[in-house]
Amino acid sequence: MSGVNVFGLYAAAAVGLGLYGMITSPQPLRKIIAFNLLGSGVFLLFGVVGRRGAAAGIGNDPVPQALVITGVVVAFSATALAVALLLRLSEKASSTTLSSGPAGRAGSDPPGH
Amino acid sequence: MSLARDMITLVAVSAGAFFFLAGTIGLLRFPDTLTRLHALTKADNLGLGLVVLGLLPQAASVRDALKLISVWLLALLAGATVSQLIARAAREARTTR
Amino acid sequence: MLSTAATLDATASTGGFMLVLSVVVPVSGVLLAFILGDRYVRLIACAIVLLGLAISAAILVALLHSNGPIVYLLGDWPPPLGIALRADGLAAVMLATTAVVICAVAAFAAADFSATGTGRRASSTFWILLLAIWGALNTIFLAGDLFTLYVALELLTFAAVPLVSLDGHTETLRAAIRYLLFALLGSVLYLLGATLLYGLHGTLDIVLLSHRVGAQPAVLVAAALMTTGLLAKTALFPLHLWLPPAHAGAPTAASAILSGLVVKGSFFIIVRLWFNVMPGVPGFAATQLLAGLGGAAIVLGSVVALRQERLKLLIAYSTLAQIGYLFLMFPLAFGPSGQLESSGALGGGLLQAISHATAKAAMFMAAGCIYATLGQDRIPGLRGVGRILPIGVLAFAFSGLALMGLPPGGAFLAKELLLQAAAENGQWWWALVLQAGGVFTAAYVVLVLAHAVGTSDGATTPHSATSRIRELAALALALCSLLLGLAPWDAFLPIPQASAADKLGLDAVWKMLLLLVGGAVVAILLGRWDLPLTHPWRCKALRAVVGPIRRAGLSSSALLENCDDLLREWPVSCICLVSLAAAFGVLMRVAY
Amino acid sequence: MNIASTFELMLAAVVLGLGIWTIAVHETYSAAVGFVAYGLLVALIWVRLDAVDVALTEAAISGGLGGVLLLGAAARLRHAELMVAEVPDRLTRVSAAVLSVMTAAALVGAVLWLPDSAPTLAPEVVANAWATSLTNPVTNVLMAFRAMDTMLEKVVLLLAIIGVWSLAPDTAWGGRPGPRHRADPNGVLVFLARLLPPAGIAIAVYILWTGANHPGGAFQGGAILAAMWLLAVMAGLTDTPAVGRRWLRLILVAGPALFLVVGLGGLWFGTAFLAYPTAQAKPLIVVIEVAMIQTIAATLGLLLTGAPERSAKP
Repeated sequence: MSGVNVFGLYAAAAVGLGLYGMITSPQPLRKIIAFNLLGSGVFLLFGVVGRRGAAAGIGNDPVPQALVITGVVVAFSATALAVALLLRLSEKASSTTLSSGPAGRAGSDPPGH
Repeated sequence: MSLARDMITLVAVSAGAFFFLAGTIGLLRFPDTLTRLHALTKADNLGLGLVVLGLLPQAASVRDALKLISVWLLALLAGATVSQLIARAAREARTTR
Repeated sequence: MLSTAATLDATASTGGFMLVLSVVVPVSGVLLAFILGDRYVRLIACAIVLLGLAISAAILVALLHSNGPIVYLLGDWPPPLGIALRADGLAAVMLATTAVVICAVAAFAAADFSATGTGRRASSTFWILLLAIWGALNTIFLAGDLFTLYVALELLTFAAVPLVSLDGHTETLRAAIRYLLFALLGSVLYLLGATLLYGLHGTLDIVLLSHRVGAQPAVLVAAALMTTGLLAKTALFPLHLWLPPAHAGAPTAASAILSGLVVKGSFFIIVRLWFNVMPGVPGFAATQLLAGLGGAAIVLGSVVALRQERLKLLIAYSTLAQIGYLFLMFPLAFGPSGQLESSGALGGGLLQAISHATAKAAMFMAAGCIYATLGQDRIPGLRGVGRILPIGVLAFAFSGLALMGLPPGGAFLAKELLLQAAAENGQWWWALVLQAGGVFTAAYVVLVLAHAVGTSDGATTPHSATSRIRELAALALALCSLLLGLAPWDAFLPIPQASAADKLGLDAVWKMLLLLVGGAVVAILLGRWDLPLTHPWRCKALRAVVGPIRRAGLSSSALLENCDDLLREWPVSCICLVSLAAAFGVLMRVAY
Repeated sequence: MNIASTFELMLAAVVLGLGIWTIAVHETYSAAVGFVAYGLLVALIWVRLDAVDVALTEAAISGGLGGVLLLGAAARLRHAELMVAEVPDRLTRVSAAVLSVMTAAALVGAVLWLPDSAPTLAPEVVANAWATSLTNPVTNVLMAFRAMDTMLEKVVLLLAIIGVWSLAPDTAWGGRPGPRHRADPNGVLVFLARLLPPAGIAIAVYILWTGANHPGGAFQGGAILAAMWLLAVMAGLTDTPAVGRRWLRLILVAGPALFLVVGLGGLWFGTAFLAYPTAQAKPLIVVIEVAMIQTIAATLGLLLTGAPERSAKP
């Protein structure tokens, strides 16, 4: 099962890569892309786990497969929501930076109601 | 019979792979958008066509063969459209500059 | 394997269909409200709220009459192939609390979010998301499968994030993105852990896992990842970068839900993980780390709360501190051996969560009334609001007292239980933290109340009138929190019988007074705003003594505030997240 | 080392390289392009893992629609993103790198420590397939054994739509999302948008239908339908619908609603919530999937077009 382990190693690497991207990317959109990379790593790990559980004439345990399909759709929805928020922010503000500097301390905006 | 089929597959798929390789090198090495596009479409159309052609003798049923051919046709259609759109965008970018 | 699950879960499903309904009813409310459109949204939401309240009550009653948890097998498929819903005492009381808080918030918001004019967008969205949050929380409390919990967590996040940015200001949009991204990071780590558990044991069912899990290295990695991911969603210090702006920036009714209920969702999964899925696996050192973070959260959250200029931010930081309080139960429940020793501490911790859910929602609603009346919520500008908004300020006072642990409140009983557990298994240091937490809470409550009831220099004019229903909703919820200690908890939580009643008395009043005085002293020393009480102090000698101490206190609290600013930077927070995961992994490994 | 494992090694190496490039490349737009290619190659890994259902989903949703979403956002944010100049300092980057490597190493360790006799539910899935008389095990898990997850995930999709719509300006609430696209009516894009959708719809229906017994299903088919619709919108052949429309909202909830109704039917008439009577299991699942493919297509398409921007009234 060497091939499976190759992909298992890659999945772990993708998780590390995605984490690094999420921590260090300055642009929010890059963080979203890194999140997707991270997610693909986690899903692949699940796939490797399922591949190890191949049995009964099925090459990959169907339960992890189903869970990954659900997970992919959830991750896509998350991406769409994050992108929509980001686009809206870029319409309202000149910069899409996520940090609020010491002057504009978070929440100094008047709240609703 | 089986040997002849395998030979056809071997030759056609290798030729297809060669076109892909050439197309990729072209994509990386050519200087501007239009020439790169030229390289890319070769890989897409000819390369994929040859690969499909090579795989046809291996298809288990007529249905599988039809699926393979439709994959090629769809890729052809999409490739042609997209490359024209890219070419047009490139031309507009050049004229406005 | 199937047979063990079947025997476990065959233990009666009478009334199990109610578990299904408690998830399905809010979800169908979401669908119905979405189809019928803006005009009917509020109507549907109110009908669903009443129905859901009835279902939660029915589950409580059904649990009283059943021996053991109520179990329902979805699609009649037993785990590990299928998914089970299970309601034990913890789940049932959380369901009931959620129903009560949602009910109060709905009453509060009914005046706020009406379906007229340009507010149609905010109104429709709010009501649909309120129902969605409810459905997600009920699923979290009932689901017996780690992946279903993941989907429910995402449901919760997806419902909570748009609530934060409902008013569409730049800062709240920014807060919403930070919240979403950080929460996603947390849930990915959780899923990663779940993946490893499936790879080890071939199931994600909580009960089945609890029979199979041992201290294998992969389990420890999974536990560390899942715990950290959930902590990010719960916003335990130092992973709180998203909480203050998100909770302070949302509309009031949404803040009440976010602060009172939403953070409890991921907290509840941590409890499930540590107490049900892998009891005893994390070990002593890890519980100490968890509670240590809680203690740090109490100090940092409270001190920074005392420095806030705006009331809503003060309450948001108070939530940060109170979340820390919730995690003190872990070492007390597990004890030095790392095994479950004091179930009273578990009961106390859950009770603390319930008490905070009600009190904090009430506090945000009271603050919302004050904001609506004054048109602003700067703390120095609160003077005289007690005159024009007596009920609102009273609601604030009650909820503050409930948070501090005034008998017979839920927080009071919880604190007693935790102190008892600390005494029993000899962890006196957590008793100190518990007491300090009470004093800190008293400090910021006193700070706000002193300003609110203080006389103003000029006549305070109301900016606009707030509706009486809103004040009453806040007051009712605050009272509810204050009376929680009288409820018959022993039927649902592992709490010794009648421990509340015998602790009422002169002794309790004395403790409370001590707490208030201590709070006032802390507020004077660390608060950024002078208490109005200090004005009559013309005594120079006293000033000469207090002055330097206060300056020292202020500079140290400013230091903590800077520290908080640094921790809320995105890269720093993320690095904290990953380091915490590593620390948990190492500590859990050390235990074996 | 045989050819297959050499291929897998190369595939993993290429994907890793692409991943690193996507994270490290300077321009955000390039990163988005990199991610599209990455998604497609990851789908190949899924094929190698013998999970063709997931491969289809990954290619259609992650690589395809997700890529379009990110590319569109990158194009629109080109200027805003450039202004962000808060590159983290060296210390942050180094510690982030160290921690990420540690996490990856811990995961590698955990994967290597997994027991040799891997636990699996595959035999149980196969043994219980009689209940639905479908032979695609993944569809069985999604639609029968873990139907609750699938139903909740439909609600997640709906909430994402509500969340995206809630970002509309108050004046555009209930209006049409995205700009009105116009393209040269004799141009090649319009030509493609007229030619491709019939074929796309046929393929989507085929994938849905074959999903009962072979890889495929509502997700994959729905993603293709969504792509066809987006193509027509981009070519200006059709406009995005006003989001306040009743029919649109009906389509958007059809999947979860029908799921709930069938589930409650099981609770009322049958043995349990979401339990299908054995004789009608297949037709019921097919009906739910037909409703779901429409819901998924509409949801995915509208998630890509974003928040309403134009008032419904002209």
